Amino acid sequence: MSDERMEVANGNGSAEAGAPVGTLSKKSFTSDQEVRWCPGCGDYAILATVQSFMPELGILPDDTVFVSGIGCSGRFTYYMDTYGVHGIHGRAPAIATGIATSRPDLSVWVVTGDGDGLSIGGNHLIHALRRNVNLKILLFNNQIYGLTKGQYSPTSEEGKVTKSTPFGSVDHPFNPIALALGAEATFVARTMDNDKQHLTSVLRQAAQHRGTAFVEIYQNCNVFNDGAFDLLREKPQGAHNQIRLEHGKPILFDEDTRCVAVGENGRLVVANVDEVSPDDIVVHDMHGRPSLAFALAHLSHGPNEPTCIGVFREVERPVYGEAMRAQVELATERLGRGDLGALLRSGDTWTVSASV
Amino acid sequence: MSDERMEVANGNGSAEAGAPVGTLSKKSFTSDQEVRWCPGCGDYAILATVQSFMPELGILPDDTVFVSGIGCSGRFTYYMDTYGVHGIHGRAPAIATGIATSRPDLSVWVVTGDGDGLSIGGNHLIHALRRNVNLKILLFNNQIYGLTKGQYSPTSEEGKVTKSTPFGSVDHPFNPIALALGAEATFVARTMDNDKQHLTSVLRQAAQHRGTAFVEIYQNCNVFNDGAFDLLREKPQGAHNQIRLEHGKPILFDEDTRCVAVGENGRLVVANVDEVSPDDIVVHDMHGRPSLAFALAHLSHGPNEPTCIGVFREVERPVYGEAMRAQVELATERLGRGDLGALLRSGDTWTVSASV
Amino acid sequence: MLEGGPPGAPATHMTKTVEEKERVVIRFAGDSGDGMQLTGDRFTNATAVLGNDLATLPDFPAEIRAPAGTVHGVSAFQIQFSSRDIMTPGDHPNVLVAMNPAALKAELSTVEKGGTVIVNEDAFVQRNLDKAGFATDPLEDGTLDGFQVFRVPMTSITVRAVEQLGLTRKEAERSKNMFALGLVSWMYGRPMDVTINWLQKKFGDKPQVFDANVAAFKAGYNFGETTELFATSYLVKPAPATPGLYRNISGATALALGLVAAAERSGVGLFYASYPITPASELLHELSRLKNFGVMTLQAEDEIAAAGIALGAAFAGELGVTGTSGPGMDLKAETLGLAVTLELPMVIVDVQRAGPSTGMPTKTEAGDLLLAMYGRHGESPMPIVAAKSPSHCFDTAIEACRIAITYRTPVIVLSDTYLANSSEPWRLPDVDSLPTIDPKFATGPNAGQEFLPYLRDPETFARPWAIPGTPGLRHRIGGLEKEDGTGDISYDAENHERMTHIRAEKIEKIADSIPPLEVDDPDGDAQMLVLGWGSSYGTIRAAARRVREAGHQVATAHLIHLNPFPKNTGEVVRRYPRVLIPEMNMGQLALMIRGRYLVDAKSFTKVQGLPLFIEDLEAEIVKVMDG
Amino acid sequence: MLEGGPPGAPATHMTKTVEEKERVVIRFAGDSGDGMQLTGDRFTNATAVLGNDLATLPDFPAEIRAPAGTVHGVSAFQIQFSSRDIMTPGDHPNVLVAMNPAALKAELSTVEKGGTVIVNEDAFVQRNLDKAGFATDPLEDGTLDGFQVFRVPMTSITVRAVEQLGLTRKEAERSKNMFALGLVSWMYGRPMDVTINWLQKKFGDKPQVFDANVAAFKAGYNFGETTELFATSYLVKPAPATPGLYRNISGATALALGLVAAAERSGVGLFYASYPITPASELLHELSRLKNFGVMTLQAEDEIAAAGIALGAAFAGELGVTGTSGPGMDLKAETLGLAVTLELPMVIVDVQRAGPSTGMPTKTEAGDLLLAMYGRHGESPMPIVAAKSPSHCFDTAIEACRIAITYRTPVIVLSDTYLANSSEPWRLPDVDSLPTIDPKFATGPNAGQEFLPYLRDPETFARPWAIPGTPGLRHRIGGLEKEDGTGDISYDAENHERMTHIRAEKIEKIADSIPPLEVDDPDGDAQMLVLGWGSSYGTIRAAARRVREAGHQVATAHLIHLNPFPKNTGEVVRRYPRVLIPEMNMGQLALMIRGRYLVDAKSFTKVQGLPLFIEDLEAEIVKVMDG
Ligand SMILES: Cc1ncc(C[n+]2csc(CCOP(=O)(O)OP(=O)(O)O)c2C)c(N)n1
Ligand SMILES: Cc1ncc(C[n+]2csc(CCOP(=O)(O)OP(=O)(O)O)c2C)c(N)n1
Ligand code: SF4
Ligand code: SF4
Ligand SMILES: [Mg+2]
Ligand SMILES: [Mg+2]
Repeated sequence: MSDERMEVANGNGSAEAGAPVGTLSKKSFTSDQEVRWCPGCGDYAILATVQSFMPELGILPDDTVFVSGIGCSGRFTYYMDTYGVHGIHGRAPAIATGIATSRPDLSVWVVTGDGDGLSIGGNHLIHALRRNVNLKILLFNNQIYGLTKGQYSPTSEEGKVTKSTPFGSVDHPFNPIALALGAEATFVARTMDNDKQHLTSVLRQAAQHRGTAFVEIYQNCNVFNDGAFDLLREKPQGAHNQIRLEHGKPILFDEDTRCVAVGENGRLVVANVDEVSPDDIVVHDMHGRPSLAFALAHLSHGPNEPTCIGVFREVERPVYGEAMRAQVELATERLGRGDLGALLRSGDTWTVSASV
Repeated sequence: MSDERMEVANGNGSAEAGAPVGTLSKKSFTSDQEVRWCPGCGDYAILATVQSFMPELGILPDDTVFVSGIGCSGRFTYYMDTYGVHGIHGRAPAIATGIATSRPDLSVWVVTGDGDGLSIGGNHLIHALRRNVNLKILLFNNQIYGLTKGQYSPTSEEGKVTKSTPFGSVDHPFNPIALALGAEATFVARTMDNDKQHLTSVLRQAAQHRGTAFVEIYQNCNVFNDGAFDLLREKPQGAHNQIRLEHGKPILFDEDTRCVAVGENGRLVVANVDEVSPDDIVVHDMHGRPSLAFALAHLSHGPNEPTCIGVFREVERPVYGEAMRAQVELATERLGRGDLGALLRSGDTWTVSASV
Repeated sequence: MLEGGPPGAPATHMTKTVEEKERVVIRFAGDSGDGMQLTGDRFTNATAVLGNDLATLPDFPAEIRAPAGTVHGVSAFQIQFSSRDIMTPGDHPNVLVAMNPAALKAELSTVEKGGTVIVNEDAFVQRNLDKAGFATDPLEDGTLDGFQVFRVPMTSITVRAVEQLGLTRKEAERSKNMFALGLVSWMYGRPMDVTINWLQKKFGDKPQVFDANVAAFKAGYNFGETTELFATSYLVKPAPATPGLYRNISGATALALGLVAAAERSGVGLFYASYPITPASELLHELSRLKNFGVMTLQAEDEIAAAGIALGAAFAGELGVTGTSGPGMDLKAETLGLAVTLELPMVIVDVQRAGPSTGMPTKTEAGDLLLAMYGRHGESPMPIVAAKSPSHCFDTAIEACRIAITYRTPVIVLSDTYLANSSEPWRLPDVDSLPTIDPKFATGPNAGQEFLPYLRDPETFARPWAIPGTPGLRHRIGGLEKEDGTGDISYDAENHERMTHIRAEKIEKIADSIPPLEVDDPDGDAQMLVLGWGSSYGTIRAAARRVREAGHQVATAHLIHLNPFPKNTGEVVRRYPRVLIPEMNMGQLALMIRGRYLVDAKSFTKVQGLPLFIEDLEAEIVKVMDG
Repeated sequence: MLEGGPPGAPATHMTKTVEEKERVVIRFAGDSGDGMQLTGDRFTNATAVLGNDLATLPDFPAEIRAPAGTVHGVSAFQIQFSSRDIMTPGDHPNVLVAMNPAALKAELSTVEKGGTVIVNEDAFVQRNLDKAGFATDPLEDGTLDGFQVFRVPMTSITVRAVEQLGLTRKEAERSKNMFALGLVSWMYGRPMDVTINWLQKKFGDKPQVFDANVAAFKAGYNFGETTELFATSYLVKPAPATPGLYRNISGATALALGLVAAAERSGVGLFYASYPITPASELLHELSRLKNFGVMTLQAEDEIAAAGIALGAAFAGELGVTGTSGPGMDLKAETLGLAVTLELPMVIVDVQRAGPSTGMPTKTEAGDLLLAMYGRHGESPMPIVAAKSPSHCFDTAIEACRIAITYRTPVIVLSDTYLANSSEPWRLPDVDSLPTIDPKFATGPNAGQEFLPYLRDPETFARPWAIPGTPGLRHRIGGLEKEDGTGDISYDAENHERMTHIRAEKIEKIADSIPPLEVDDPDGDAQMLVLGWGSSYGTIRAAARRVREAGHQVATAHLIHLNPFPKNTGEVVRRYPRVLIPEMNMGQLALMIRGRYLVDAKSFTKVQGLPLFIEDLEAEIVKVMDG
């Protein structure tokens, strides 16, 4: 088939033909559509990293689907040379659920934004997480509505002055990691647009996870919310503020001078390493109950103080689509593959013979 | 006014006239509509308790509004002799937000169900919680769709056999308390339909809370999901399983033989009192970061093992409607009460004189 | 299975006079707890097996269960059966079986003057009279004057009949509906074995319950037979019917079977995503039982999700179907608009109920036609098909799937509460005779080496259905306007206009594949046409028959395809000087016909949450005829 | 404020020939970053102040910002100004100002043959030519043959003009749009002071920026004046206009002001809940700035919430308003249905954009009329009003609020992208002359000692608006069918029919309070009517004028109220043998008029995301006239 594919130019005028697994490259996942984000937008970096990462999965672009909603982030789909649906605002998780549950053979990715995924699409997101559908959800969080030219979003900090809040916003923002954990998510992670290495490692773990993987990506909107995450990336603050979570490792940061420790009542606190006894230092554990991950999510109120990035949680749970299929197979085993004629005839029937 | 009120029979044929604050009674909050739940439904007990509790607030029925969605729970509104809106499915929090933000003088209550509030209405619920609108939200959780005659709900246990899942449901349920905490709720509590005293005390604290109070009420649907909470109420299991949270008190239960203690990494565990050192026993704290409350919410996977009831969390945060009003007042102070004529004339204007 | 024709009822039968009747309408009414729906179902099956034509109408109380014994708690089941073909459950019952005072209170008004009323005398005690709101006892106070009343102590006889079986009195009493069934079965010579076989199947493993039910049933049968009370029993001969194998079927079941059949005949997997809502939930329930047919069912978090999930499944290559009722249709609108521009096969079932808003959730209406036509922003045309009878829901489902798959478009199926809940005999189609549907999945490039996702079949304007996993056909599609052919995003003015016209023409082209509108005009010289759609079919045909029997001439036609209309529709409506359009709404089809064909079609509307009545329509037809 | 009439441009002006023109269409085009919208705005204000009639049309690129220098990145602003009244921004520019090759590429095709093209020569370097996709330099390769071309090195002159101010070259270059503005201001004798005053206001506190802009502006002005390049300047006399105080206003602003005015004149607080969406977001932005008018604005989590919040506010006694565009209208449908049965005052603004689905979010269309009419399940009638011009959005908003409050009903306001973004001079109304609206809040019982929430005003069928906190008027209302009068839940068949008819009649009754449809038929014997609605008003009037100037007779009429229609609508459309209905959709009003009045109205449709063009409609009118 791959040779056939070699001859075939694919959809939407994309020029390049699919490559066989072995030879997959970044180019295999790059469509021919001109990328139209604002110069300097964090989305470019994410796109480049995702495109270079995908070949590693050894899944053909032909077997990969990207589904997005509406927003700057939503355009992502057009730039991936895979199958793709650019849906409507907030509904990508639903559309993707239909694809993933009916086609376990596909690798299905959702790209959404803080408005698309957490404002209008909040309900579909939490239910997808609860069900553990086999989806990889990338939420580009720029803490603003980019595409509609700069209104505040459910992740914007309180008091945010935007086009729709000239006197400052009065809503308290969501903490996407905490919300996902509250919604029973089985995989929850956070990473940054421009940290290619970290983003890649998170994508890798997300792809390996069976079920819904929720990945929040801090993304810079240099036009409407520039520098929102600078305190997490720029030197020197970045080094001070980034808490990189690694399973099984004690949670240290700021060149190992500071740590996350257990305080009274089991509360987590940020402390100086030399001020706490080593065994009070929290060892990161992605598994088990979500309480630890939740506490870590709430260490900071926003990306301007010590904030965790990496995988907060990873647990095994039945995958929704697979469980559905299993029922179909079980039923078919038990009752035999249904016979339409017999089905129609079920219940009381009677014959009217010509004689009458 | 109250005397005027005395002469007035009120809406929807309800016979009884409003009583002045002093003389408020259960009757003052009881409408004349025939109650139409199935005989034995847990909703009756909740209704009776709410009606007897309301007078205590000293707020006139005239200044009280109940808003509900669709579901058996939704009928609640008709039975309260207050102002009321029986909205559409899942949208009660939105409708109530409009009422509460525009009328800080009113006491606004939302009654919803596990389907109404967590399935179709999930998005409005989490956003109301995030915003901290001045609403008291009572979620009647019977872990089933009652009104539509028995399909599973987002709180039904896995494997639930219902009309829509003859082979058992395959979704993992929400933990409403955890979801609310993940959504930044400022007040989160759980109680039981038939525990008048506990329900009343939770209602009292909810009413006192400034902002959104989220109260999950375990409610028995004796027709489609009978006995779902028996292990939390019937003797002897009830006594073994109920963990009653009280702020500032060590968390003990099962006649103080068992407790909630801090395990390694700050994890909470259920233990026998005599097996843990007293200072490892968790002291309940409603305030501060939500991590403790979240951990308590996740002690059990359902109402069939040791489960917390009571107020999980209570924190102060600006109330949405008030903050909005404050902006209006501030703006009016700063710029003076707007003058329509001046507003129309703003920007470049020019005069066309008759001469031309 | 039984051979057709009435299996001789017990010989003893003949000791009483037997009167022959052409048609009978019976209404069973009792408390929600009394099992009237089951009683009705059983009587229906015995009747069906006996070969009468029939139509049924269950009538449950509103969604919340009312306190026992109250008027709100009354549950009723109506059946009309006949020795000739009939089309409706009947306007007015000839016989009312009232299990308690509330049932009598609720239902008496609909019974024909001089009709028969059979009451469970035991239930007429003060408590129940109060609950039902009777000041005095209707059995005594003349309320029933002019009716033929039979007072039967059903409860006590039943209890006596089953007492030796060692059931509690409460359990025993529960069988009184079987007594009523037995009694009425005797009155109309229904075969006993059908019911007893069914009880065997149902309770075979619970011998005590089985025995109790049989005992009660026989007690009722024998009570009719032996007591003086009933002088006559009635004979309703089988109706002439096309030879074949029959079953009785409700619209809800027929629709489910139709979807499964379409999946089988197209080889495309059925994926049903829905959020429960009365009266559409039945479809979810039915399909979720058919997993061994490979049917995937998903209960979504809301209707928007259900539509999105079905659409996603369609993109993935499944037959994506979502079902709901009015409020859910509102919510699906935006997603259906997306489906229109994605041009993917998808079926949306709207089981209409009385609106607006929550309205009367358990009552019927046909108020969503214009919503189906125009309920999306922008120019967003969608095909619409509507079922005309319970069994026709089967064909309608298949036709909707055929259109969806062939033309790559979402299709709306309109049913309603009445169709979903009522039932009629259905001559089973031969599976192999069912249409096959070719999904024609795209397998390779369609423009030289290129694959253009919006390059169309010149015949149907269908675009390729290229599902993920197909080598080399990768493409991205979305809700933004697309360039003709490539499907690339386009803001070009002419392209938008072209695409808008193409989307409209594609729907119009469907008319090439549908049969012309059939007109029933026996003498061919009627001056008036009654044009209908949806569940009013039976009423219209019955009313027209009566009008004709009264010596007038009237033509009838019934639209299955509401968008596009059959090609000859304009010609047909223009052919008749007078056109009457009866609808269970305020005249929605009438607006479409008037606006499109400029004929002065008159509306006959009924918006009561009930089906049209034959007598009302008959009167209207005559009025319009003369007027 | 300036007195009307052209303030004499500098005396030196006269050293060149001055040619008088009746009307001019100028299109400023450049990169998104070039500030063309601002340039256009400034030119517009100077023109307005000068007393010309005018109409403008901004034309931004699609939502996502395209790379600088590309054709997708081109942002344009078109203005027509005239010494007589004009109604549209004009079909074809007489003058194109192109700041870079991409702008020339994108816009040249629309310029009239022989028109004037002013290019920023400095921008025509290879890099830009490549980005714009020019193989060869259009300034050299004959692309511009047949146009009157002016090559002006705008960038370099600007830089020179401001260099002594010590700005970086980059900053300096940014002022080049001011140079262009100055140049064109000179060409058409626009007053300098208006612009300079504005710069003063804007940059008063940033002297360097202010100086740079003024320097660039003057440099442009003087360049026209002094160089040989421009032989002629043009004089466009003020247009005769009703005396009064004027401002230039866009539809978005006018709509916001109208809502505020309605709140003021009714004494009801304005509560605006919305979810951002192009092109409706402006309304949210405008209103959120007006907090000192007591306006409450809430950005909801989605459109369903926004509608629900506005409805809740209405129940609480506020003027609940929600605004959106097509996709959001779909989502609000269910909540609007609830508002219909709750019978509460509420206003829903739909700023229409090109659909279906996401469509072309920045382009205009009028495709939501039938959605507004029928986009809810069941029988759910709602009044609809549509604005006809930017300034008319003000009156339309007030009228919508009047209907909503007076009749206790949700009301839909239809605007569109074109109306929202374009502007025209507006003669400011005297605030006291604005209609007052009496909310008539219920204060006490309305039936003896009883309060019946659904007891109606016999005139208007309005039910009482009894807001929480009113002593003794406690009541519960919801989406279930309500008993006439009491508002109690009712499943009664006749009641449902009665309520359905009452809801319909209430909307019809609104016609009693609206003016008859005005017909513009100068000679009174036209044989053809052009009937319009919405933003096509200007085009229709202009086209009709041309047709008349060509010696034909044609009548025009424009519907502001789409539901109910003015009472004389039927009489009007029947009066003319020929009726033409031009729409930016596939014929939605046409269907309503044909279906209701059975007149053979013809559709003229344009679905290109653009306003109708005068010349196209003119041609169509003549065609239909002769045809
Ligand atoms: C139903 C609907 N409502 C509103 C919109 C307008 N809209 C498009 S994207 C968007 C928000 C985008 O914000 P976000 O999801 O954060 O994406 P970003 O642009 O920041 O990447 C909105 C409100 C729409 N397209 N559809
Ligand atoms: C838009 C819409 N979708 C679906 C329904 C049908 N419906 C009514 S209530 C309900 C669920 C009720 O469950 P829950 O909220 O748990 O309330 P309960 O009856 O259990 O108290 C559903 C699906 C509806 N009325 N409207
Ligand atoms: S608006 Fe912001 S998020 Fe959108 S493309 Fe531009 S920079 Fe990126
Ligand atoms: S169905 Fe269940 S929840 Fe509803 S009224 Fe009956 S018992 Fe209560
Ligand atoms: Mg964003
Ligand atoms: Mg429930």
